[in-house]
Amino acid sequence: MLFARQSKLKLTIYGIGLLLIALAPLFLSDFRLSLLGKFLAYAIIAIGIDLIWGYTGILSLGHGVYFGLGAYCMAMHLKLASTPNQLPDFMSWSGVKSLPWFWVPFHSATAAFLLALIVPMIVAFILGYFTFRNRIKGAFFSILSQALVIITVTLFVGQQGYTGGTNGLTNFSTFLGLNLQSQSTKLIFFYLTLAVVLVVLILSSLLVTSRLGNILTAIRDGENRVRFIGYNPVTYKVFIYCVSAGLAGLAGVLFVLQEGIISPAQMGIVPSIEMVLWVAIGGRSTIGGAVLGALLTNAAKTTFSEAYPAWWPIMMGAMFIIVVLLLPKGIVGTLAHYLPKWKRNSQPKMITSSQEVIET
Amino acid sequence: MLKLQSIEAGYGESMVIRNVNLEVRPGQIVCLMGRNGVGKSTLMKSIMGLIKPRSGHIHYMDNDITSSSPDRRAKSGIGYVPQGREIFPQLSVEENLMLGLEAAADRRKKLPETLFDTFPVLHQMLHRKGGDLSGGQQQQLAIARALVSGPKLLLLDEPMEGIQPSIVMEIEAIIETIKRNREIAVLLVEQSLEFATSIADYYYVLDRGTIAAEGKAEHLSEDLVRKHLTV
Amino acid sequence: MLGQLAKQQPTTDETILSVKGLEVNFDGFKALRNLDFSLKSGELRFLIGPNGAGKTTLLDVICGKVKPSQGHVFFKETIDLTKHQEHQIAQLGIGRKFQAPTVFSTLTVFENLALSMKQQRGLLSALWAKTTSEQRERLHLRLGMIGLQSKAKERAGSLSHGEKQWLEIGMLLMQEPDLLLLDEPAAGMTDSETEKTGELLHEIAENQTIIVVEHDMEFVRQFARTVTVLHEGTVLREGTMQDIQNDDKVAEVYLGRRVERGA
Amino acid sequence: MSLLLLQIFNGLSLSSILLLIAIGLAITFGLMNVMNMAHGEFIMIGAYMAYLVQKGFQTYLPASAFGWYFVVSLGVAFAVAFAIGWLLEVVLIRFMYGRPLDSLLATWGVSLALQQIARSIFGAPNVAVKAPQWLEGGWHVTADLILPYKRLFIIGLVALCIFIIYLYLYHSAGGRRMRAVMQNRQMASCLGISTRRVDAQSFAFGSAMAGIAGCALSLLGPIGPTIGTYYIVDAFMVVVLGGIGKLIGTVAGALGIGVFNTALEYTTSATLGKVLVFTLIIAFLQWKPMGLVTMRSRSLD
Amino acid sequence: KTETTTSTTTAPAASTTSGDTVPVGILHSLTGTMSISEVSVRDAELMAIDEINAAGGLLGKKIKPVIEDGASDWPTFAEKTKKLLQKDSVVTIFGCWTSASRKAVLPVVEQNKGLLWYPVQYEGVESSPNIFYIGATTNQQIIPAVTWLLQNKGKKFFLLGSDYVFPRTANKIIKEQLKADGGTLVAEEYTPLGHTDYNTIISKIKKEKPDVVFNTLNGDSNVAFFKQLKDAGISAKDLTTMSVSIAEEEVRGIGASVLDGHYTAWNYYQTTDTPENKKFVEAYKAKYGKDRVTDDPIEAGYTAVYLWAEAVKKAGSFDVEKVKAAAKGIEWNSPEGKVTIDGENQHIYKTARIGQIAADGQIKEIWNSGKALKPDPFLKTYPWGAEVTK
Ligand SMILES: Nc1ncnc2c1ncn2[C@@H]1O[C@H](COP(=O)(O)OP(=O)(O)OP(=O)(O)O)[C@@H](O)[C@H]1O
Ligand SMILES: Nc1ncnc2c1ncn2[C@@H]1O[C@H](COP(=O)(O)OP(=O)(O)OP(=O)(O)O)[C@@H](O)[C@H]1O
Ligand SMILES: NC(N)=O
Ligand SMILES: [Mg+2]
Ligand SMILES: [Mg+2]
Repeated sequence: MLFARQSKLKLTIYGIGLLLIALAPLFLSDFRLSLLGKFLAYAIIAIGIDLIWGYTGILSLGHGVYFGLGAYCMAMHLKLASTPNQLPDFMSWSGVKSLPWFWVPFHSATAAFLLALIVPMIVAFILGYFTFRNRIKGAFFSILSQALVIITVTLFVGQQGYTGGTNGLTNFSTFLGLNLQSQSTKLIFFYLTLAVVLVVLILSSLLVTSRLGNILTAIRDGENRVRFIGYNPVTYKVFIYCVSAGLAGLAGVLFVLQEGIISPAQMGIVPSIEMVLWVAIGGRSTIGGAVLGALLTNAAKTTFSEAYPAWWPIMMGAMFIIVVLLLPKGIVGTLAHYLPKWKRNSQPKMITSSQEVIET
Repeated sequence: MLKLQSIEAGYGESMVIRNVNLEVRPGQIVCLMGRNGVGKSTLMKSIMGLIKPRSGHIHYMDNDITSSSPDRRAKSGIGYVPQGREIFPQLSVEENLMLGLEAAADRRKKLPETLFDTFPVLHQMLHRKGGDLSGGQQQQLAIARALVSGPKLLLLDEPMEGIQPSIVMEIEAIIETIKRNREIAVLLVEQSLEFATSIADYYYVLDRGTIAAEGKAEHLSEDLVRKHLTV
Repeated sequence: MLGQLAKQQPTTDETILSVKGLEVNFDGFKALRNLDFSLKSGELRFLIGPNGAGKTTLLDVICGKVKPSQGHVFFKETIDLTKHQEHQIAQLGIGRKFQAPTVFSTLTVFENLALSMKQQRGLLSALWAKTTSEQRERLHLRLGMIGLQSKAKERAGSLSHGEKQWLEIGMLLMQEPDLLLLDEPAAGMTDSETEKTGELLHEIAENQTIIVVEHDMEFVRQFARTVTVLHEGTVLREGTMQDIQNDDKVAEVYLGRRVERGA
Repeated sequence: MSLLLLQIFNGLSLSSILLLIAIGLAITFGLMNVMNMAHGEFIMIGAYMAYLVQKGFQTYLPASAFGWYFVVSLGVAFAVAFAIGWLLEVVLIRFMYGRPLDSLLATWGVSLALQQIARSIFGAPNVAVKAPQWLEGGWHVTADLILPYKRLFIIGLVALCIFIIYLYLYHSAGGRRMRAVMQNRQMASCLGISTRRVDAQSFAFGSAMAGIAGCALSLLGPIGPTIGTYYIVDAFMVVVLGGIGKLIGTVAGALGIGVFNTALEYTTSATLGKVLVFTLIIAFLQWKPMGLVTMRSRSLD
Repeated sequence: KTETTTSTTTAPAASTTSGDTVPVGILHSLTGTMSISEVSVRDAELMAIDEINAAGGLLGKKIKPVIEDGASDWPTFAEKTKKLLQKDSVVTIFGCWTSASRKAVLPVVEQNKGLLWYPVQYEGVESSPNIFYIGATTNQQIIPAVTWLLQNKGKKFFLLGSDYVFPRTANKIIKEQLKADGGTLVAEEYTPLGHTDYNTIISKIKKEKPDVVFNTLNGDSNVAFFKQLKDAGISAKDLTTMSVSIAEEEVRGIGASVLDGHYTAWNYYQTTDTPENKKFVEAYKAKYGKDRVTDDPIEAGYTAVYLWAEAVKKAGSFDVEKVKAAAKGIEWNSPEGKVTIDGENQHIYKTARIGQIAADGQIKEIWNSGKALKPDPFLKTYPWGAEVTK
């Protein structure tokens, strides 16, 4: 049903893209492959952000927190698994004498994985429920999500004995008996990530083409008007916000498994804003755009920073500016504009100047 | 006074107005009619400069203003009451009116006294925020704002929308005064046939983006109306 | 429970709406003061009055947009609307068309209608429910009725002012509410379109209750059964159009005949 | 007792600093709706101007003139930030009105670039600015209670800025034009207002206020390529907490955060104080979703 | 398998040792908040490489630095380390500043059998076989400083630090030492990195009236703290402060007039009087500008490159294992004096020095440990050390 609605051209492009990524281990070096795996994890966050921002018009500048919570949950398990029957190193040097109670469930990988999804969703639910119920909107919500970032990061940094402080958690060796260092494990995680991206991509596409998708867009266009046709926007906003947080948590899991480190810096203001930029560059309101944006932006960042370590910020900066000036709909949005066949089915529902997402 | 020569205009890729020729003579009251969505407001916006015409020329008082900006046009004496009021919601009624003076040729700094005779409610609400007014009050404000600058050409896009009958009559009276004095030319978009025929000198009927009929207002016939204005 | 109530058939002598001692206060300015008003099921009621009389504000209170500082609004005699949120009121069966047209501008015309269609409003049904062919038929019917078939796939934001008005009316019809609140439905329409709107209202009024706010006296004269005149936040007169037109006070504050005759 | 007075003064002082970094943003973000992430870099520009002017005074003018450098640098910081702000508006911001999120993206890029440019001009390490003699020391109220002149000066400077902006915005034709343009650009132009000029002026002015802030902050804090990052979030917090679009709201927001932050930091710790303040901000917005000073409007959305 | 696949896509000439160049990694934050400190360390390391190359290179090859930006973000450090080791096949890495970045890099160098030379003083309690620690561990900086303070300045300590691993660990050590040596703790305060308002902390200091403020603030916060301390009417005469993260570079950014008379503890100052240092300071200024200054981490970065070069020469190979084995006991006359690599824990012997900041921005040494101290990262030689490392 979903596929029926997509144009052939679009499906072909997706197919080629998927094939290229799936065959990447054949032509990419291990190092490049590990980067690609990380970017794929990022793509999951981007899809989540696109759902709430591109489709629903809620700009969260705090998704780093959800990503970080997911990543920390998995990292806590990895930490325990890597030094069995021993207190994690940072606890002993911070003067924590025994394993804190909230660390205990993370002995189990399953529990850690589930918590990695649930914890971000719970935090998102609490924040979202109250915020949306009290009709906090636009820039107010964005700034509030930044406050969440500051609170979380400050707590994580400050509670060194329980969280590892600024260092974060690193130095893992095994997961479910797999040696995290071995190349085959890395390959497994790469394909696992790719599979997850694919599933998330398909499910999200289904979601946005359902009536629920239209309701989300309607909320973006005029939240109050939605109330007068009988929908409670709070329900829908909280739902999609939690979904989006859960996706960020999921991405966090895959990130930690591949990268082997998570630190509070990863959930700070800067990474949180960068996550939004991926979506803007790829093209908001198109799921494919979010994925492409995450991959391309990060690839560009890596390329620039390797080629010109001291000068890459200017190039990144210039890239952001150029995209906004010349491709205001993002890459996919602009492509869709010039490829009429594609456009028929996937023209992003762009925000026009009169209808903006941030109302003040 | 105002002359449009084969104007084409639209939004993005869609062309809304095609090959429109239209003229407003000094002191003349011209009525523009047409069904919903035929492009009346679009034409008004092109005249005001909010939309750049794709082709064609706009002359105003012997100048080609096709490419000048809206503020230049306003300064040269074109007053505009847009459809949908477009008042400044966070500014007070007084400030909204003062902004009408921006384009005043004589750089006046004070609102004309007589203004509030027609719109007494605006005087009562002088310090209320524009956005808090009721729909009709806002519409009155929009008209008053256009009048204070003393324009030479007035563009009115469905000005009576949402205004109570007694005030409608007052506004009609103003337009009649204008007509009598022959000082201001008016281009009026209006849906009420009765009003249009009673006040206009000349009419244009717009249909699907082009001028379908034009003529002296007294010649506006039932037939024509049925042909172009009914659904 | 809400759904059940909404399904009740309107009967003619039942009071569908009663407003008691309503007061709305905007920072000291009383837009409504001690307003009493009631409406029988199946009525087509016109609401007129000077600009700023409080007509829109009254509709705002009924549909939950504005909370009154005093008084109550009862729907179907037992439900106090002032205690419900906007979406609950909509689910109870009250629909609203706004004075300035408001549609979902990045959704297509068709999607706008489909979204308003009477159906389950819950999260899960929004995720899983499919549009039935019967529903699709109804959508197309309405689309024809509001004259926007050719624009079904266009974004509502690119409609003209009048077309948006029609779309909003269409959305209201798809909602199939028991009580319709229409704020100036004929504004900006051509004479013939106005007429069409009037006929449509009569048609709907056969089994739904309607409140219409309108300034077009021609329109009111032609279609009104009962007219309520608001002035400075309270009811000034209520009666047939005949009664109203002959009322001196109404003429003075609203219709303006006196002024004309005097001049 | 004097400790309490000192704490009150500290709260006021922090508020004045917050206000100083936020007023420019109250204009560019609050009124113009541009999510200017490069606001912090304009603060940086102001701070570097103080550094340059000081160097200039040390190199080219007699030592006796040194006391004047700070006054001059306030002017220079204003002028340079104004000019760069104007430039930025003309080449970039202009295309971004009504699209605040795109402005976030683009100005984020600008901020990255400006930091790097500063790093290449002035070097990565911090530079020092020496306060003029007349700002050294403090007012000895009692033996224990010394109110530093610098902080008193900043409080005065902020009060003056706010007063001038208030007069301009709400009691001059220019301010009225500016607010009109920000609320409805198209209609403003239809009334004969040159929106281009008003836009550029407003943005440049907001940026210039950030320049002033940077110059003043060079008295108290570090001057380096990344200082903008320290202030940007706080500045947004202040504007939003106060209520977007209202100058008086920004003042209230700064006072609120400043006073609470100082009190909480004193009774707990800096880290916990920070966590508590931001938690309070979240809680407060639940209660007042549009900030301290609300601008209600009837419109549906 | 790792080695073979990595080299398939990278230009072989540039990234292997088979040509006439040998790649080494330089990994510091060139952007972000830490760039303030790290850029000049990179400069020193590059200078050392240039000097070695000018003198004919190493084992007949020129050293080719591969520079990467850690961007003040720890996972980025880890990623860039991976890149340097896997893609560029560097034979060693000089880099990091914060302990957090080092902890992030640690597993990566261990897993990829790489080598990191770390140039900054740190909190100790670590000894990775793949890292050489060229900065001071606690017994070479903090502990002597506390001892000196207790003897010369008073017993009441106020601990102020940035809220992260290094200050917290350092303070834990100081507290144990105070307990053991008869000092008292009056307060312990942490502020988030980047904190810029110290009014409240200063009020607390005024209230507690300590003899000593032991300052482990890092980065820009120092600027704010000292400027505001002075504004509050507190000069070095009124209050002793001892800072362990303020070197000449920071003094330059804070302003010497503000810091006049305050104390610091390091192993090297620009004024340190050795012939090697004269040459070093001259060369550094000649290369990067006469207004630049040298300081402890800069010197350590420079020294690190030479120590590695010595080890390579001794090993006759760039191979990590051979270099490590050869490094044991290597001595070199560095600008700070003779340093020796301790074979046990891969730290180096360093002389502790306490200095007082002068109005001209230079730091005058007023005390030193007299000899290079043997590194003791796990504080085994202190009776209370077990409390810290457990
Ligand atoms: N902002 C816009 N973007 C794209 N298309 C638009 C836009 N505004 C109007 N249109 C289209 O242009 C056409 C003409 O619109 P216009 O507003 O000029 O009509 P109108 O004659 O004024 O109608 P009405 O009587 O309803 O006000 C309509 O088909 C409308 O769909
Ligand atoms: N938020 C508000 N703040 C202050 N005054 C308000 C507010 N909303 C409405 N008012 C005032 O309340 C009065 C009633 O407004 P309302 O919109 O109900 O009038 P109306 O009868 O619908 O008028 P119209 O026919 O012009 O649409 C008006 O005088 C208006 O100025
Ligand atoms: N090792 C440090 N100063 O973090
Ligand atoms: Mg129109
Ligand atoms: Mg109304």
